[in-house]
Amino acid sequence: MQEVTRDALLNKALELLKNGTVDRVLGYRVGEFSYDVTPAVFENEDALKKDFCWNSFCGANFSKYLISETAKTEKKLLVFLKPCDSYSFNQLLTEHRFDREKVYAVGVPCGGMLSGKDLREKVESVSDVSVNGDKVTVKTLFDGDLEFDFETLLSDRCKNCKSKKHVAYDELLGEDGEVLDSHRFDEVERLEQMTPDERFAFWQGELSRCIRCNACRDVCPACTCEKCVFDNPNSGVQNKAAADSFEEKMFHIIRAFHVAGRCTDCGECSRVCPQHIPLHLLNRKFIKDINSFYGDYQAGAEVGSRAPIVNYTTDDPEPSEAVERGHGNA
Amino acid sequence: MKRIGVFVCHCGTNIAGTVDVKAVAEAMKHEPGVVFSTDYQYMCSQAGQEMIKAAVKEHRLDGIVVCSCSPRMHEATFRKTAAAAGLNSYMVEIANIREQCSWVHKEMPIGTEKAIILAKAAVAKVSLNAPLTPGESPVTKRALVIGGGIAGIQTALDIADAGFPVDIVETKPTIGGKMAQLDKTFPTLDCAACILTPKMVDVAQNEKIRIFSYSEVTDVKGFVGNFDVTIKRKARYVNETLCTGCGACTEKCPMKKVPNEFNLGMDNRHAVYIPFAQAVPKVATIDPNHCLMLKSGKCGLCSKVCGAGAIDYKAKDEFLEERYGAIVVATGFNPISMEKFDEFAYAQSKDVITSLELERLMNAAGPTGGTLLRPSDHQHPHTIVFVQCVGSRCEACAEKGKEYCSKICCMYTAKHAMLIRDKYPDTDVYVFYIDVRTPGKNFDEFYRRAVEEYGVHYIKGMVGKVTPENGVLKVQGSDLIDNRQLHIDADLVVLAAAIEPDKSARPLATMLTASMDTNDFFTEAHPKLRPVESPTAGVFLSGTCQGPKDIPETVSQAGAAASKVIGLLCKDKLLGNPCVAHSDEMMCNGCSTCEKVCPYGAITYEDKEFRMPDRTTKVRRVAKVNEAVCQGCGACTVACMSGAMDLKGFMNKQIMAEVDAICK
Amino acid sequence: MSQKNDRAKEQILKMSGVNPLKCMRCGKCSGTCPSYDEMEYHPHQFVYMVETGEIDKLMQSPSIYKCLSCFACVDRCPRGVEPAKLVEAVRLTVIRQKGMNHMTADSIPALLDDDLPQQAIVSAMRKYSK
Amino acid sequence: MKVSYFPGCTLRTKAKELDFYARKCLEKLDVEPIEPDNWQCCGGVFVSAKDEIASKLSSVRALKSAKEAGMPLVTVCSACHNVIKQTNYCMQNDADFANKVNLYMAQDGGEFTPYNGETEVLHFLELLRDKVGFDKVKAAVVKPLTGRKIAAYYGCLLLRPNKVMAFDNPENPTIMEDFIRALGAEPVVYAMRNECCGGYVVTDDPESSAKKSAAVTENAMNAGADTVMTACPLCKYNLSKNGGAPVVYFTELMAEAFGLKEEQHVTEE
Amino acid sequence: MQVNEYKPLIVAFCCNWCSYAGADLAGNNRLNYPADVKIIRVPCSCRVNPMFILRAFQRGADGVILCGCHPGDCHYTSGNYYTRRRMALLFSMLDYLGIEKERTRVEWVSAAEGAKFAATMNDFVETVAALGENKRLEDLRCKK
Repeated sequence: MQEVTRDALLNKALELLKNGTVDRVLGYRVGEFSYDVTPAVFENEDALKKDFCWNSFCGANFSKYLISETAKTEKKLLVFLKPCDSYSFNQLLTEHRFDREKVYAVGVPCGGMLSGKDLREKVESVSDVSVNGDKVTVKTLFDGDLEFDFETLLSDRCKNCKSKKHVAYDELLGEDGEVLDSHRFDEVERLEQMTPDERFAFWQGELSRCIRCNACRDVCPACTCEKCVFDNPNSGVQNKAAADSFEEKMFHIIRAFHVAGRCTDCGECSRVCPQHIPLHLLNRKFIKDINSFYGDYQAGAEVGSRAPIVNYTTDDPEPSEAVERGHGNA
Repeated sequence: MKRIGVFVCHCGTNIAGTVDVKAVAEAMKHEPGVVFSTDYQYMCSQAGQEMIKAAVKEHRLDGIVVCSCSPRMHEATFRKTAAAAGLNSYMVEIANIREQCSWVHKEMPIGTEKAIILAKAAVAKVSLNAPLTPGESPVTKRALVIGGGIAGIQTALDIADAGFPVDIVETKPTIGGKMAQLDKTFPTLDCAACILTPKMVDVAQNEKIRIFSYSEVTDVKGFVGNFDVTIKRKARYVNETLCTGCGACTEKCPMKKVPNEFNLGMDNRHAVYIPFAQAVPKVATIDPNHCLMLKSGKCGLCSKVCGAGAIDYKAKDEFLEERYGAIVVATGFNPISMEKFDEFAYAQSKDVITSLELERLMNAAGPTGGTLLRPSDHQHPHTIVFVQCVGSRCEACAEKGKEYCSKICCMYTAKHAMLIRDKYPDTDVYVFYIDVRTPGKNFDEFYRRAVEEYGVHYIKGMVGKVTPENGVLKVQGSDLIDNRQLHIDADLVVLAAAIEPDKSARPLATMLTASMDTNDFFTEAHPKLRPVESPTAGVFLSGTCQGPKDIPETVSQAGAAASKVIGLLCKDKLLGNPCVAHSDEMMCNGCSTCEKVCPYGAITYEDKEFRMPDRTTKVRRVAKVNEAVCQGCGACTVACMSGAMDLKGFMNKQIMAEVDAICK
Repeated sequence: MSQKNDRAKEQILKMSGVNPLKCMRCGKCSGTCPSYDEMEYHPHQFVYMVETGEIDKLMQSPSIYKCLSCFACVDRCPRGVEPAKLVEAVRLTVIRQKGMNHMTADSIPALLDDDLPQQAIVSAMRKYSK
Repeated sequence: MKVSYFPGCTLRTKAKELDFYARKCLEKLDVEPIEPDNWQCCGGVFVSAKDEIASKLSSVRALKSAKEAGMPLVTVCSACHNVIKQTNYCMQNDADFANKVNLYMAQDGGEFTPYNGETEVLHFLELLRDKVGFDKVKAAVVKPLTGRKIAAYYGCLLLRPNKVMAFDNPENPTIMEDFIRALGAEPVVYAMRNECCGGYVVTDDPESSAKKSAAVTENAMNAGADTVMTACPLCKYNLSKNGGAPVVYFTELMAEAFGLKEEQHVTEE
Repeated sequence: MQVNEYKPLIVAFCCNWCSYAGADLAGNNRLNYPADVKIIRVPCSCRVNPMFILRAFQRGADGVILCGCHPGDCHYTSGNYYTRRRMALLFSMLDYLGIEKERTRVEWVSAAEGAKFAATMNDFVETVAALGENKRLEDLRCKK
């Protein structure tokens, strides 16, 4: 369900390169298969024409790359932002993590992205994928062509898309959308309704699968520390491997806490988790609590906003009442 | 590995009664790093301290744990002992085994067990202690007072009296503030000008004091002891040093219809003017909004008549940069706008006035020369209604009005009522009140005199509507005691408007990183114990910028602020608290999160060049803590997700070690 | 103190959404009320009497039909107490009882003059009957 | 511009001229009023009790139909405006109330979407001030009411409760005065312009309302007015009965200034 | 009556200016509370990093309590307001993970409230003791 085609993006990139607006392009490059998409920086027209890709598997959030890419050189970088990326983009600007002057951002509408990972798990030996309207045709090596509804392959995070509206761009391709009234907190609420024992069992089941590969951390656009506390011997919490049932809880709680008020809910953590741990449910819990205790706040909605966790009012709820309210009955 | 000594105090039987001190000392010997452990009757005694000093020398100790009473009692003592023994005084930790152990537990085994754990925690912490040195900073021996009302005047005079130079910055062309506009003062009824103007003259004549009138502070940098302040001297188009204040320019000025701010617009002044006769500095100012010469280039009369040649139509705003050791905020108050309270018909009738306007109407130097005449027709009013609490004590969420009590209205209204009845006994005076609040020396007596001797009618109730009709103000209000609605035909209605901080206070607070409450009053460092200091070191509060106050209170606070300033300026160097935050720039993300939670504005950012392993350089934004400003709360350390920000003396590692020791 | 009617009080507070404890007894509601002279109990008394639970007296008083619902007391109250909403709640408590309509459809024709607008009749039925 | 236009019961009976001239003037100002199908009476007065649901449904239906048409809801009569705007405020701010109302309305049958106060409610004067602009009104004047001294009577319904109505400064409003100026007349400001005329109490205690109305008109006349202008049929009734001042609707004055009055007259049916 | 042998381990973080002084006052007034409570002094409640709390649980604490100045009375003016937000969020998260919410607490104890300090500690110890040992958050590896 691409609203804007690859050619439109490519032409825009070529045009901006040609007229000197940008010197480099951050985009997606297709891998061995069309659903195997990786981020890449293109330095010239030829490289772009050859490898530039834009399809329904370009879900990865690129904003984090801006930190390292803009630090490398004075050259101006073109980046394409989906609505969800634009929130992370703003959040990084709020935290002074890259130089806005060095980036030219083009907003691209997004109709939801597919998950290559899910696809591979659903269908064996996929050789190619094509999307036509709301149908997806999957070519396989052995089972011939299979057809799916776009919705069924839609990646989990896109099913609960919070916004089709770009909050940052220099230029927009196509039409901008609206902030959506999503049901993203439904799952959190379901957990809140459980008994503590059920919740514990649920999380124990989920988190015990963690292999501490750090993929969630490495992909997270909010986890951009120069050095992570978990890698720092002076922090007192350095650890590498999951050694027992609590270690990874500590990791995930602290990670969620560190991104609380900064997490834009882009869902990358869960997307990349090889163990399918619904990590976004931790982040969403903080987002939901922040909204209900301190008023609605969307990280990245505007540059320079002050996150509720570094703010206060004199009549905030006490931690004891907050826990009660956190049960979804507020 | 550290060489730690542990000293367990008996405190007579205070500790030894419930804690087996020998067992504690013995147990500590086996802790990693402990090379010496002993117990003694009174560690804090001379002999006890000598014992510690000797042990430091003998066992080459570089860390000390004293198991004794609360650190709030004797931490300072043992730090001095350590210093005397040649150790850094911050290499001492106290295990509180008295207040938090022996005194609250009854059984010896339990007390002993807990004492051992507390001692272990202290050992764990001290083994990670690093020597700390308090930072030093010089003190610029000059103070800035922002605001030239009675608060600022008093503060400046007191500081100057102690021998320190002081600058006063005042936005108006003259100092004097609100008090200069008042007629008489309660509860003594002496004339405001008679007690204020001599002080203004003192300021003008004091060699230590410079007055920057018609000026404002536009930027503040630096910190306690060394504030760099930019002062904008607005162009007044009259050379201050040449002007003699003769007033010839004013007499000749053809622009006579400029509303006179000093009389709250109830009469007019000229475009070139001296606000009032006793103005300090007594120099003229040209109002560029009304001066014909400045607006159209045609006129120039004042320049022609000025014998001193002081008129300068080409004057420009000037910016001055000055350094100060301390800053006193004395920005004062204003009555709130009556715009949202027009049920009292303030906008509809000239005869509905605020109390401050009444002050001018009763003042001999006011628009009526001190005869009470109502503004609409200059007739003598025979029935006057005072309405209390207009805009004070409103619901917090109300868009109009203020939640607080303005404090001064009850008393000045009693004063007004009394003065009017005294001078014009044929006048009926009604005061509608909610409560009469008179907590001050001779205040209630004063109010009672208004009722008993002067026959002022005090009505418990509130006015709900004022209707001007045919030259009469029809006042409708309630009398709650008599349970009836009153209808009074009044000639003059006086509203006790709530007071609010001057509008200049909010941007100033931002410049000073001084905190304010929701009403824009400056917050004090401690509401009871440090009422004249702002939480920002080196910034002090004087007068109504901190909360509603009357004149005696303002003057005493002004003096208190001055004494705090003098105390600071007396020092040659400031010793900081060494337990301050510190950012590891290698790990800092430059994300500004710590800056947002710092209550003191102690954190700034700079772009710093780093050499990378591959020999390239990279510029990164990193946090920098100003140690002279940081108070060591640690809010930033938790806000910092990378752990770059840590607190000396309470490092993450140290606290974690304590946790581990306790939970082991 | 006369008899307290705590149940009615609770009902009235809930219905009106008013918190009488916010009142600082300034009397501005009664100072501004245009129907003061027609009332037996005045706006400030409504606030006070609801708080003390003296609901029955209020319910029996013709005062509840004298309020114009002009909301002057509501807007001018410095504490946001909203006395008119209490008067309304007491009135509703009365007319919602069986047979307690203050005005009935039968009595309308007598009121009609040529110019009386519809609106007056509709409003009156709303205010005076269930 | 198209707006959803709620006339209300009285504008169909005793206050036809208020409605008639309103429509005439809108024509001249390029605003097309669209009457919602099957609108019902707003109830005449807002009942502030939180548990009063049924009597507010008609207002919500009108609001909902305006939302579905994607237009602001414009009222002419002050009473309708007050009732509908207050109801809308409850729909926006009282979740419990909104929920109950939506449950009721779901029983109306047909496809149901909940209503949560999305519609913008405008009084005719607000429409002129905020959407059309008084400058455009002024431009449409062909017979300025020069020399007339008109006292605007706001009453209570347009202004209070201010938290909800947010119509103008409730103690010192200017919208009607600005309107009068736009028509070329001189506005007369007087203190009683925002006090109650006695309202519906005229049905129960005519003496009481007579007192209130007389105080208002007297204050206006003493301030030098030759005409009192109002937006409310009940105010007009009360004020006309008690005091010597001629009381006219604001739409009638506007029609006069627009030169529309002589041409057509409202006919009594 | 059955003797409860189980002794919970409680870590209490107390701010230097109010709660630590409140604890001292409890001592001065000889107000008893169980020795299971071990106090760690911090300059301000806002110095307490969620990592400290998790670490305590990880190493075998059964309950963690934070004490600071009453909101509005913070020595550093706003520190405890940040504490309040951070702990509200952290505690809600722990509860969300199924950890008994009774094991964590924030109390505001002023320097004058020695009695409150003792009462709070008595109550907290009793509450945690009733829950029994902290199995859910304990790190067995570190316990051996």
